[in-house]
Amino acid sequence: MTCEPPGRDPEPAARAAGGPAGTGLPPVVELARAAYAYADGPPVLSGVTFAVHPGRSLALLGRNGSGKTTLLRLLSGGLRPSAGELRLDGRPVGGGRAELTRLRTSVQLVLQDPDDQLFAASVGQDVSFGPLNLGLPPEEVDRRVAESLAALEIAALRDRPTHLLSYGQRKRAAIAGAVAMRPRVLLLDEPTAGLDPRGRERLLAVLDRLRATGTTVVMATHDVDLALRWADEAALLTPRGPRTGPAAGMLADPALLSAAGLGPTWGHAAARVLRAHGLLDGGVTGPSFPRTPEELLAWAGGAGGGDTGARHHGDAGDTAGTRGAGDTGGAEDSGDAAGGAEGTGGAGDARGSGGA
Amino acid sequence: MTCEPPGRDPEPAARAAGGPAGTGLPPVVELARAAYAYADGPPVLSGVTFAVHPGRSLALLGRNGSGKTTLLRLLSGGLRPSAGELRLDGRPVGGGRAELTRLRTSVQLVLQDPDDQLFAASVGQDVSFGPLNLGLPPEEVDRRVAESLAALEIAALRDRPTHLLSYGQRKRAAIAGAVAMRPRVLLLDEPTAGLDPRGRERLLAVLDRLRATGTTVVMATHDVDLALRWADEAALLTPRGPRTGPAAGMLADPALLSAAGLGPTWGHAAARVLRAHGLLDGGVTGPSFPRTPEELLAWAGGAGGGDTGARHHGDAGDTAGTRGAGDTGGAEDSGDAAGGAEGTGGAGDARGSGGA
Amino acid sequence: MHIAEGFLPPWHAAAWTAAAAPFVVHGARSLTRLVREHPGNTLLLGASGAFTFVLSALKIPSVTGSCSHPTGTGLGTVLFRPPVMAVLSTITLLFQALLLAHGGLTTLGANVFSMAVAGPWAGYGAYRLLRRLGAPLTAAVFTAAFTADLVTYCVTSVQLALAFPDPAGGFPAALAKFGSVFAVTQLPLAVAEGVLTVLVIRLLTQA
Amino acid sequence: MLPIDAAAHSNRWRRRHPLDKAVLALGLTALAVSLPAWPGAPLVALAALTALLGPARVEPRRLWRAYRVPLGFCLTGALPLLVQLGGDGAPPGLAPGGPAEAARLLLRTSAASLGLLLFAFTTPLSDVLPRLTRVGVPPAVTDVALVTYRFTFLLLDTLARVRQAQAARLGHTTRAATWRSLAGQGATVFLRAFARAARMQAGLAGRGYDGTLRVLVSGAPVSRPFLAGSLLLLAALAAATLVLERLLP
Repeated sequence: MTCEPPGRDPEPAARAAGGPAGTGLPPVVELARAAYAYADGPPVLSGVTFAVHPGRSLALLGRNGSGKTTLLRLLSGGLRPSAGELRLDGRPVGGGRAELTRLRTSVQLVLQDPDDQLFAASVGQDVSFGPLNLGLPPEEVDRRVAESLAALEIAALRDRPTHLLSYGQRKRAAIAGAVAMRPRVLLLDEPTAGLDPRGRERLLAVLDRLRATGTTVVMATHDVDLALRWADEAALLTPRGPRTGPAAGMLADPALLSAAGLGPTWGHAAARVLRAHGLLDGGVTGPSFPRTPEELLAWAGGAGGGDTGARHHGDAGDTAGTRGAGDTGGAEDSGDAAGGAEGTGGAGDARGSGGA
Repeated sequence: MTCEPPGRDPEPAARAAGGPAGTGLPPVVELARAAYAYADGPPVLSGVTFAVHPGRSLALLGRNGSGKTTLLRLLSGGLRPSAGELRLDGRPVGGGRAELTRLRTSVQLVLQDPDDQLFAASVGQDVSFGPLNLGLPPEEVDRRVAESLAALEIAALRDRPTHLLSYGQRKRAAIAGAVAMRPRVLLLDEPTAGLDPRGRERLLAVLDRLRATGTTVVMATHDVDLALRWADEAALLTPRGPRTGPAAGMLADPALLSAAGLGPTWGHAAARVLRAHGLLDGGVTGPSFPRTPEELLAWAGGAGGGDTGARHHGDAGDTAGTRGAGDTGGAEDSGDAAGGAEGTGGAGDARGSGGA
Repeated sequence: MHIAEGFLPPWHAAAWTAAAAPFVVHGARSLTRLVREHPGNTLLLGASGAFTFVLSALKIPSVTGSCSHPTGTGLGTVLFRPPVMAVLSTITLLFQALLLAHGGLTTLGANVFSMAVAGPWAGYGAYRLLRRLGAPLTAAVFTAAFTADLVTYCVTSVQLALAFPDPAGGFPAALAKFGSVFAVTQLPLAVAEGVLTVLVIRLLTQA
Repeated sequence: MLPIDAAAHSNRWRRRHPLDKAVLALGLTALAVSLPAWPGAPLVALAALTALLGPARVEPRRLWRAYRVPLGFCLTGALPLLVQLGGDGAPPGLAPGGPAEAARLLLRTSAASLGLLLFAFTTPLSDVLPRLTRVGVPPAVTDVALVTYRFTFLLLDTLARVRQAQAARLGHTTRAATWRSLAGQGATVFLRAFARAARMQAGLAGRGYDGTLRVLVSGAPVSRPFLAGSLLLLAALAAATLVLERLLP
């Protein structure tokens, strides 16, 4: 591990994190040198600058206690930074009621535990809470409720009491409540926690559809494999502040992952091994790493087994999201190329401290 | 997918599940043709036969709602089966107080949410609850409290109030409460849910140490990768009942995984791809599949990069547990061999229905 | 509206403690009986006590512009009946004294008498009466919460007036003085608590 | 989450036996109530304040935040003493002895409250509740109090998050929205409390729960020197007050 110092050099990643190359759009919401400390506690965040650009799927990664939830609450106006400022469309958000309303119709946060968000008697009533508070006329409220329930694939649950729902259903009902506010940015705190593999697939498919309709989705998680699979941008919360950049590149950097208290991803590890054996640079096209075990198997099929491989690839792509292989390709390639050989060193390192 | 019917044939796995070959020890606790239904609900489990043999690490896998928690509660005596029976050391457990006490000193269940178990104002007080209920003298209770807190690495938290602990600390406090009963079998419901990678590593290390001191550990989870990494025996809850067998073999069977609503594991996928390319049968020794991305990278190093690989392997093995590479090897090989080519088909299948 | 620590002269404090004691002891007996009937009742009663505590931490907007806290005893007394409520409210009052510095230990007896005994019994009485007369649930619940709150405040005013009689007008004048000082905050609060209790009950019965 | 509770758990006197602290702190409160307010209350207040900020090392800012609560009540409660309602239709006027009596009341309450705060800031309820059975409180009641304590924090947590979720969906913009939010808070906390109780019963069953919540209470024994010192201090304060009362105007 120690024989490969370049693997720990954060510079390449820092450069990658510098600018959200590709989209020229200004951020919807951003924190500038923001700090926050809970009452009588040490600061959770300090000097944090963080921007959410439109049209992305951004994964916010970090250990428990690294400040992911606090960051999301600051972005959604649930907490006010003790220093620095929050900006919406470039303008500072003050404490005024009108400003907060503008923020909350633009940015919505969904908490980890759906039971904290569902407080009405039925799913439909709960989802109507936000639109009613916006002062919309009843027909419009009704339309929004129907629309958000449909978006979350729970239209049939509209009249069901919330406490009779399964965990996955409650999770989707809670998200529907936020979606009914028609936010431009949807912040989700550990949305897949507690879901089984199928529930997770369904939720990811829903999020991809929301994204296709123009909603920017930010997901806090500590599942690096999920982030690699889902996000096109990643922000790693390290003790020295968040580092943002293209997901594929960021999550291939073992030094960065280790700094954030996380380990390497299966997808990158597999890609690296296959590349080390010259298997990836050859005939395989498409994304430069597998997003799921199924994709990995499909590659094996494609490289070794002939026909079936291609078909499986299609299958896997179906649930892996609506993103084509191409649209994140550029970023991934550069990230991977930089991280190639050094990866192993940093990975072993992360592991060592994890087990301590 | 449809061109490979043998891949869906459950027969090989059923045979594998037949007997816990290897240890001749009779089960500590078992359910025989047990059924259970919650009030006004359809049966969650029916005709379930399930045994926990001593000295294992058993992963209980299934979708949300498949009955994992119910099964654990039946095994721990928290619920009484509506049909069939629970046996401890081969003898049926009735509702008598002495029998229940015998069961409780043998089998302990830790629920998923630690707040469902922590009732007392401080950690030490909470852990003392079980031993006091056993009627032990104060000095012995004190000793047991100290011992279980030490086993869970939270001796320093003894006087801390439960409501000021972090989630990971509460989780460990809840487990300490069960460990203080000195059970022979410890049942854990989703113990890693909500923990970040480091928290999970720490918990797995603690569980491995408990196992080393002779406690049988059963873990319900829907994380197949975690199960493959941690368990030497796996039970998959399919709609047709639980199927038990060596973890490596069971979790390599795509048809079985699909029947339980789960997808393939990264570890097996990687092993299969490497094997398809003739990379695993060659120079690599040790377990026949990687347990973590780090192990996978170590193999790449070993196969392609020379020296560093071996060192990483050692590192990874450190946290992967105290189990040597050899002791599950035999089972894995047979499972893998049976599932080899057909795997891809079943995997694609599981994925297809997951995304629907 | 908790009488602060040290506000009452010692003899008054002792007398109110003595007056409240029989109700609390009686409540403790029925609570012990409930727990003996079913072990789970300890947890249910603990949950009820915590619910009462947390309910009194809700911030209700009042006409004066500031926020005030409900007593939470109206809803509790309908759900758990006055004897048990006496114990649960006593626990709540002890917690409020030691965790929030609301109220006190020497004044605990006086506060228990007004908030854990007089208020809940009056509220429960009003509720039973209205239900017997065929009033709808919401009306009965509103009246229970309103009455419990109002009676609590009246009893507190009596307690203060007895302790600090007017130099010229004696007890009646003191009652008028204390009554009017606290009426500004307590009357709107009693209405607000009634409304809130109805809304909560409606949500709960729908669910 | 509750500042006094959090401070108590990390206080320097945390490990002292609750009886030590009860004798000193509640003894001071009792003296404040029963001694003549002048000069008894200032002496007691001084002693309590010295103990709080000195050996117990309570943070002054935290203490002040907690102290404001009883002071607020006291200031409103003392107002009526300033006014006199004459009988027989005489117009209300300033009470002759009013300001003096209000001042005495203010002194007494401030001193007594400091005594209470000395106990509250040094003694977590977790150390008190299980010991209440030894002073005659029925075990069923202390058990319920123990569960109430634990659940209170869980429910306050829930309440905070529900509020946060409601605020995000503009739950406090209009009067109607505020009431909708409050009803949601009350109902959610209620449902959550009972769901928790049911789940906790399942959680405790395996550890032999039979209706009694036995816990091992550990900690330092009662300190005789501390008790003796406390009693001596209380006696000295009482004596000083009675002597000074004659000397001072």
